[in-house]
Amino acid sequence: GESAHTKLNKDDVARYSRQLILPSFGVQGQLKLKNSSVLIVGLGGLGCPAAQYLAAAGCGNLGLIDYDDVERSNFHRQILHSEARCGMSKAESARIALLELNPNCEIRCHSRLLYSQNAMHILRGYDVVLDCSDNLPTRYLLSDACVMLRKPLVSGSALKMDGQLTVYSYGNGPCYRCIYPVPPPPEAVTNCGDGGVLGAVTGTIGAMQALEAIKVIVGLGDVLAGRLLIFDGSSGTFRNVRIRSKRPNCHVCSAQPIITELIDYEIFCGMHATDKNNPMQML
Amino acid sequence: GESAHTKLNKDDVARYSRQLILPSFGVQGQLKLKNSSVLIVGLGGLGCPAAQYLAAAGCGNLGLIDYDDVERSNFHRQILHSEARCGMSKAESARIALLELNPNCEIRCHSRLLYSQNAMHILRGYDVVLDCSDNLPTRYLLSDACVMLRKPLVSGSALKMDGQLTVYSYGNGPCYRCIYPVPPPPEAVTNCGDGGVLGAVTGTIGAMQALEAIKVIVGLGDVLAGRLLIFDGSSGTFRNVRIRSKRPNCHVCSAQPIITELIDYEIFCGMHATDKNNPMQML
Amino acid sequence: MMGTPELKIILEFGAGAELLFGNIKRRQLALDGNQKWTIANLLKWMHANILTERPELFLQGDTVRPGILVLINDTDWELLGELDYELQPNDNVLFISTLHGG
Amino acid sequence: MMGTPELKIILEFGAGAELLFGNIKRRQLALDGNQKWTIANLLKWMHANILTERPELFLQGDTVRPGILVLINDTDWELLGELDYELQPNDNVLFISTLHGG
Ligand SMILES: [Zn+2]
Ligand SMILES: [Zn+2]
Repeated sequence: GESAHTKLNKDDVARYSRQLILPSFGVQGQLKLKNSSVLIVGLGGLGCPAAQYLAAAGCGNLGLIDYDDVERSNFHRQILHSEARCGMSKAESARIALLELNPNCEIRCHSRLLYSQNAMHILRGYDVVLDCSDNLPTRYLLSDACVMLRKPLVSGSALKMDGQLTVYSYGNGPCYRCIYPVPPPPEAVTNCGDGGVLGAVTGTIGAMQALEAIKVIVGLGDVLAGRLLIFDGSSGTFRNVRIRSKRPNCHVCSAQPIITELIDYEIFCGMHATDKNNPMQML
Repeated sequence: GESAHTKLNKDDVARYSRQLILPSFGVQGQLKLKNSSVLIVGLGGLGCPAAQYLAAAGCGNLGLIDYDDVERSNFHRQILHSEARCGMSKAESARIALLELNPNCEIRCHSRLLYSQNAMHILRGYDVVLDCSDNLPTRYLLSDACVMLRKPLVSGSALKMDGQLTVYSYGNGPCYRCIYPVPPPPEAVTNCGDGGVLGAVTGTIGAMQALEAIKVIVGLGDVLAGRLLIFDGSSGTFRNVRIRSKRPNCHVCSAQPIITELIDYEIFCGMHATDKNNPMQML
Repeated sequence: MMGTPELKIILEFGAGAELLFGNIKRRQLALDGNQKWTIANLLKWMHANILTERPELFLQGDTVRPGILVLINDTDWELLGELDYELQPNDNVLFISTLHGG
Repeated sequence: MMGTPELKIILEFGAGAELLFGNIKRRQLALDGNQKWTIANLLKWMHANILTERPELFLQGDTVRPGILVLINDTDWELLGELDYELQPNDNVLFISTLHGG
């Protein structure tokens, strides 16, 4: 609804000076960021650093969505939450921390579960979506919705000492379903509650999600679409691998899609969209 | 001076549960972290995320050293500082933010310039040192001091959209002088003030510095010694390259060292140890 | 040693897939060089020789189960013929589990 | 085209070193395959052909200046003979500036 900013103010210039001077960034890049809106789905181990670096960089509008409340077992990796905010909604807790960092950021909280009935409405208002979620149904839901709305989806994930990162639904790149047309058997899925995860690993991937979002918004460098970055924190090594382009018969992103409306992703995946409710599963 | 912790308390178990369950971490790993002390040199773009993930993971004792005060141009990447703490010493500002995240962390601030006359005394009290500094004289100083004190040095650096990471003075790995026996000509050195840097890039490298420090302390995985991780944020790619081992004639870390006491590193490098005071330089 | 020709390849596992293969992340294999090795054959060989844990978490029918990516020399196997790809000397084949956590 | 043999290699530049070479991060070179190419020869060729900015920020005497690392196929050139290393077909030579900022 608001009109776009066409100028940086004095505070912007002081605050972003070290970023403005980057080659191919400049005042125009900063204005693009200021006028951008990014939705962060999940304010956990990935969403906290991603939101932090987007707010710090001057992203003008952030949406935060998480149905969950802050608890003690979050603190080792979810670095926007604090002891004093135990029990508060994670989106609200993150908002408080982010506004301390950058009071110029407009932040909107969605403290509820994202599901097929509300996803299109919520996502519509944003330019870029970050998948910082912790479960498979939400990953399919976000991908399908981003294809239907033609929004880039910066997808990060982490478990134990491993992490993965790519950008879906961007340019000629694939969507999540192109790569994973069929969900894995539920017994093959491990969540962070059961498998554990190191905060420095989610921190690494989350910061890079912010980086890819900034690249998409500003038009910097080569966005990580059609490529998957694989991080093995135990060995401290990364692999950059080339993944397929759009699948010609993808049910969602191909020229003749079979699926044109969101479906029930919990049934599709055979599991719940909440990290906690899943039965214990291995691998 | 304090006696080592031999047990985790109830709060520890609740707080670190998702990390404790990692393979080869466990209660023993958590106790090693609780009993460890890490010195973070520089509370800027790298030091902020590194300190954040070390405090969150349960590192028992953190030392923070920075001579500088918080200013507006820091906020886009130095995510522990806030508008309300403008003008405060960076070490003090970081301490306040870190204690909100984890009040169980013992934090000691050294709000002064690290130089040859105080470095040995300050470093002696820590198990692991993180080089999050922003200038060449400090990098040589830290490496020499860590060799003399036999402490691992987790070295990160970043500029524009590039980052580098390695661990010096660990096992058979080299020290900074093994790789760079002669400093570069001062006119070839660019600092972040002149060249700019993206916060998400320092965030990525800083989080990985915390990860390597945790690996060193807990004894997890393969520490990044004798290897250099090179990050090109513009393309979103990493390279893991093999660097030399200890140089047999290294002036500091070889069996017959020529340099056995700290020297004047500003004279050695031909430049100041403060980012600000350097004349404008290119590349 | 002279004699039987060998096809040397590197197998790698990541992001949890290694747990099904004795928790070993990297293996150098010397396969019988007298026969042609497609990925399909390799999967059968892996099942018979090194797949130590619940095979249904790795295989589904004749192929890998959904949620495991196969990368040949750091390229998605889908771009290279999937099961029909014929292994070349020094190929690197990586099996990687998909992560969903955060 | 038949005729003169070529030695094909890949040159890469990173962390700022590319600014001295027309801001191009990756180049495929086809060098004259009739002669032997050491890194020393390659540096002379680079100076004569593609080094567009202040050469003293890349070279010092016959070698690269302090603060630039040379990596041949992702391995420190010091482990491979430095200036005397003889280039092989498809070698990847990376010149990377050392970063000091934070
Ligand atoms: Zn698709
Ligand atoms: Zn040395």
